[in-house]
Amino acid sequence: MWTIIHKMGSPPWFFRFSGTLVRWLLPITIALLLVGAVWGLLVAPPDFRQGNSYRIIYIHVPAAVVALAGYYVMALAGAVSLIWRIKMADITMRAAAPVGAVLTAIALVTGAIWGKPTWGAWWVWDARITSMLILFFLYLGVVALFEAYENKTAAARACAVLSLVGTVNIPIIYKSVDWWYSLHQPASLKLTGESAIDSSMLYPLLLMILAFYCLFALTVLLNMRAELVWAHRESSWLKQLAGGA
Amino acid sequence: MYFESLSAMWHMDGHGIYVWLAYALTAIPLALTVWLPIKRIRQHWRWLEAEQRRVAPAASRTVNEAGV
Amino acid sequence: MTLLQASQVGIERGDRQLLIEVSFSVRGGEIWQLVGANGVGKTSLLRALAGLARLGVAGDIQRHASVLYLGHASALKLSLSALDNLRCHPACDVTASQERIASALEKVSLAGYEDRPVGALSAGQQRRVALARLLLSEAPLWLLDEPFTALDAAGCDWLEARIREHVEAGGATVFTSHQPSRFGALQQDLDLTQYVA
Amino acid sequence: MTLLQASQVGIERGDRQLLIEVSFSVRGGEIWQLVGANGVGKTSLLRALAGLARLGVAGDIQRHASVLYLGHASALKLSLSALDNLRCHPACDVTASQERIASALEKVSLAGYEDRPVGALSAGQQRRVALARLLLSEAPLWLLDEPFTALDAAGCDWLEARIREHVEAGGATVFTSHQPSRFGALQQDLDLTQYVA
Amino acid sequence: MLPDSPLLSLHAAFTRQFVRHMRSLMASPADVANPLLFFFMVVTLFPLGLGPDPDRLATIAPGILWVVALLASLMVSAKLFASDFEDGSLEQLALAPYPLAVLVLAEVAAHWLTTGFLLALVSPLFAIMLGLPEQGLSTLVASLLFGTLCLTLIGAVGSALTVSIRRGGLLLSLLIIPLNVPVLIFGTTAVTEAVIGGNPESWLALLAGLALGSLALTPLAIGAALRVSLDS
Amino acid sequence: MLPDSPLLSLHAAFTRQFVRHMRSLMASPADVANPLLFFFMVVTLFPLGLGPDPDRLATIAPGILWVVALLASLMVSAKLFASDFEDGSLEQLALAPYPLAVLVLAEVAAHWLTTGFLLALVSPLFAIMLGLPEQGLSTLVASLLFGTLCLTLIGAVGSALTVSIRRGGLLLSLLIIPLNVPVLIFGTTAVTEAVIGGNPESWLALLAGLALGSLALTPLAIGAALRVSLDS
Ligand code: HEM
Ligand SMILES: Nc1ncnc2c1ncn2[C@@H]1O[C@H](COP(=O)(O)OP(=O)(O)OP(=O)(O)O)[C@@H](O)[C@H]1O
Ligand SMILES: Nc1ncnc2c1ncn2[C@@H]1O[C@H](COP(=O)(O)OP(=O)(O)OP(=O)(O)O)[C@@H](O)[C@H]1O
Ligand SMILES: [Mg+2]
Ligand SMILES: [Mg+2]
Repeated sequence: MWTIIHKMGSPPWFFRFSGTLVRWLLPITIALLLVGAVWGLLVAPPDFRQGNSYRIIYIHVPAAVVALAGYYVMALAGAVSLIWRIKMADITMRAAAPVGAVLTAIALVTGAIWGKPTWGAWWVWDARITSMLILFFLYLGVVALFEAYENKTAAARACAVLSLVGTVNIPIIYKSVDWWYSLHQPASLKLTGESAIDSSMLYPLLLMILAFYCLFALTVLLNMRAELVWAHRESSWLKQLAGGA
Repeated sequence: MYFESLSAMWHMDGHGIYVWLAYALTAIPLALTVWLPIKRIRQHWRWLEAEQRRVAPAASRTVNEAGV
Repeated sequence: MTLLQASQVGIERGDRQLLIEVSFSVRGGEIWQLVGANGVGKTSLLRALAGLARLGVAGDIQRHASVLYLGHASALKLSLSALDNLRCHPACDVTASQERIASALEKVSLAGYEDRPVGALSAGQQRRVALARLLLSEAPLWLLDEPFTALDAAGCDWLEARIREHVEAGGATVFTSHQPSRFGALQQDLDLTQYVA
Repeated sequence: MTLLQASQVGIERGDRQLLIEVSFSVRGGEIWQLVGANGVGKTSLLRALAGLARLGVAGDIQRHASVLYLGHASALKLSLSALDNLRCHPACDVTASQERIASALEKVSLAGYEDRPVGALSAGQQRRVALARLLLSEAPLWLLDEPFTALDAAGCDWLEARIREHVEAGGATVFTSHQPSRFGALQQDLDLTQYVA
Repeated sequence: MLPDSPLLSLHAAFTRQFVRHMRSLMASPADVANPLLFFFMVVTLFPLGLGPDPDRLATIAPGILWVVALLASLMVSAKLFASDFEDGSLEQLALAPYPLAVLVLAEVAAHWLTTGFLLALVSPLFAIMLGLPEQGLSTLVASLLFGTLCLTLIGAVGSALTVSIRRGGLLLSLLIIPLNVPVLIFGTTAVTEAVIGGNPESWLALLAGLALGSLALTPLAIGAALRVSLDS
Repeated sequence: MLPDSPLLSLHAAFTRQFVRHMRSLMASPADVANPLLFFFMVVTLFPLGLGPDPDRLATIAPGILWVVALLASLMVSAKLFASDFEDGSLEQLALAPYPLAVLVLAEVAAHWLTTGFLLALVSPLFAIMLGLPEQGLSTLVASLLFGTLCLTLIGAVGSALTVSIRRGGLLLSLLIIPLNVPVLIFGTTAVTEAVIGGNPESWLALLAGLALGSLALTPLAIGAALRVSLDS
């Protein structure tokens, strides 16, 4: 166990390993996304209540689910980097933030687009939607803080502190938004609840969720590799790789 | 295939505009999040190779180890 | 007695390696002047010695005594008077009575300016307020970044005398300055040019 | 040709009269150094000469030429590069091409630092960026407040040479400094101690 | 030595100053995005504070959007001349051989373009989130365009007056909030009229008039105030 | 030479730091009054923006008061460590032979006393202006007391993270507004419950818990963030 963690902490090893991983992940992700999208868009039957607009679910839900998971990945990496000072951890954190922000934005935008035909409004202040919006701000905060620092080592430290503070807060934020929503008890709206979803619609959804997880892993790895190449441009192992020794 | 024709697929009983818009607004940023780091890696890699060529002009080119 | 020990210190700023393998040790009674052209890394090294900079600092720095650091910024609140500024210094190393502070201010020729907001003093006078701390702190190791800046001739002489006094009492001083050596045989120069990466 | 004429100038700051009846005139080809202890009023007088301070300034100050003023603060935007800082200087007196600015920066030994944010330069390097303006401006009358501060020996020499060149071309310089006179017979000292109120 | 005269035309000096400021603003795109984000986030605070009921939110939306725009403009104008004052740029501006009012107008223009103007352009997004009826959107944009121009100019006067005062930020709010009240009233009334199908044009015209008036008068006031600040 | 050990107890160091900060805040009483005035003026903007209908104002009063309190705290925390950073005090703090977290807590405490605490005390005045029913007043004060403490501590984390960044003011809002959401929700809910005769105590207890939690955890984060800022 420890040896694996130590290996992961070693840039040369990670660089090689992630190179292999990326070469496999890239085609797999693209294939999964294409199959899932075609299945969801063209093959699956329409929902009996919402008609065809429900097809947005195949991007909306995966984006939302992965965005949520992404914050925990980021915060965990931040904690590891702060406590154990493992450099790879803060590179992970930094690589995850923009991807998470994009996925959150996608969940928000597709949700808004879905809302128009379904509720007749682009936006409502539902508990889950509001939490998602706040998550978006949290992601943006990490990205913006990182960009604002000129010294990137310091930037990584600062982001680690921020994402940790954010993580401690996330359960509180979620709970409070839930209470807020249930207290005000809006009469008019209701998200499609736990309606039993037909398996003909479920399989493409599960496929897309898997595809988005792969996509998340892929983009995080790519961002990390970009970061590594630049950070270690002076070190011999990378020069050797580049020089073709 | 659920739809009978291309235009039915495009129209989706009036919801087409929403569905296609949503997919487009997803596809573009996702493509960018994959493409931008790849571009950056390639740039950095080219810089590194140039640097190596300056240091050791004799070294021959090899496979693209950038991984993408 | 060794007050400060730097071994193989390397300094990196903004992705550029400035200095490598700086090693020296400062003992009680010594005066060290960091010399080198603009931008060589004097301030960066001094901050590393004080423990303010850690990112980008390689090697090992050991401090065996408490430190009085005086940087470019003087840590003065411009809206407070000189008295108040010294009484509640943020480093908490000034623990003197009102009278002792007033007499320190007198020694730096600021008698009569004790109660004015520091913001209404001239550049040199503000510097003098900051330097009054040298009379009030107990720290044995002084790290001073361009302490002679903005002082007139009398001020420079006073500062020189104060540093001599301090090292005679067993303290040590590391300072930067672009002016020629003031302490003659008493001082040692650390020319950073030779450590440039 | 008289570039600046001060007659019976009195300076008051914060309800206290600092200087009275300062009279002198600066002509093309002259170098004036304002001398005096810390707090005597050098900066205040220089700002009055530049026209920046008016309240509390008595007497008559006439400027017959455009002025280049360089104060303690260097008017640099720390987030901009040296090039950008000089290209769009707020005083609008720098009207040079990219190449001329780059070559001016080279002359102040900042080649290679043109495109870095000025905030990531050392104290002396920032000062040099500000001083590069002396190579780009056309103003005949230079008013410089402690221009030698933070510069290393080479920088001071460069500045000295630049001022000599300027006055040889018919310009004039009034500056303050606590360092001993650098220009020998070429310079005139205005000792403010004799005008203290 | 070259002839001792201003080397640039007034117009060129204005442009130069404008470019300088734009460049320094653009040096970090985050700075441009920040006021928009601030607007966005503060708008989201209101549903959290007031409850999610869409009908109630829709009725108060014009007021909330306008108050938040005013606050956003307040927060950014607090900084308008602060860095120029601290780093000595203001001294240099005052010594330049051009009217201070013109140079300052260039800075304010650059500032408005990157804050108020952008804010007006993206405001429909936030309006939709608060459920503002769609017929109010175009009026909202127009009113914010004129309105933020007034707010920025008035904010600049306040900033110029308080720039030499340490911790002047909040004092500034006190000085300029009362001056901004007419802008706020005209702006919200215009939007409300548009929503209920009334006549927003006359209110928009009033706002445009205010903007023109400020454009003509405030630069002089700003210049004078800056000179006072430098001299203290 | 005297013995080389901290000469003050931790407690004395805390007190000294607290006094220093209080003194510098008190050096201009206007600075203390400013956040209150800001609160006052922004609260008056709402009737102007939303129309003067008293019933409507009363129902939204808790939300508005709380949102404005949050904004006021945001504006003041932006400055919390700014001047300490610029004038070098922060370097000296970091070199002091005491835990940075303790010294920083002293500053934050002084800061809160002169802003949040005072604001909570005078808030009934503004509440009455907005027509908040009287049974809500005591809960408002209590909720603001706990709430502003949280807001100040969270604001201090944000301020510490952004202090070395030029023009960090608005970035700060981005960082801390999301973290402040629970405080806002608990606060407004407590006041609303009190007004409708419900059960505000549990919400107040939640707020108090948040305040205690922040008091225990944020000083460490602030200290760590300040060291990063100094080191950048
Ligand atoms: C801007 C608007 C919206 C946002 C931010 C949003 C956000 C989310 C989030 C965060 C999830 C994941 C929940 C989880 O994994 O626990 C989710 C799931 C879901 N959303 Fe949305 N949503 C929005 C609009 C909509 C609309 C308009 C609909 C359909 C009418 C919708 C239908 C669903 C469904 C069916 C799920 C998955 C099933 C479930 O977990 O309940 N959403 N949404
Ligand atoms: N803002 C101010 N308000 C009131 N008095 C001031 C202010 N600034 C400076 N003074 C006072 O005016 C006097 C002259 O200040 P000035 O800055 O001109 O001195 P100086 O000769 O330049 O000194 P130095 O050599 O220290 O730079 C000082 O005694 C100072 O206390
Ligand atoms: N914040 C920063 N970020 C990146 N690089 C910096 C930063 N500050 C300084 N540098 C660079 O580090 C080098 C050393 O700076 P430092 O301030 O230590 O020099 P110095 O020897 O004190 O010079 P001076 O005599 O001008 O004060 C300079 O070349 C400078 O460009
Ligand atoms: Mg230095
Ligand atoms: Mg002076």
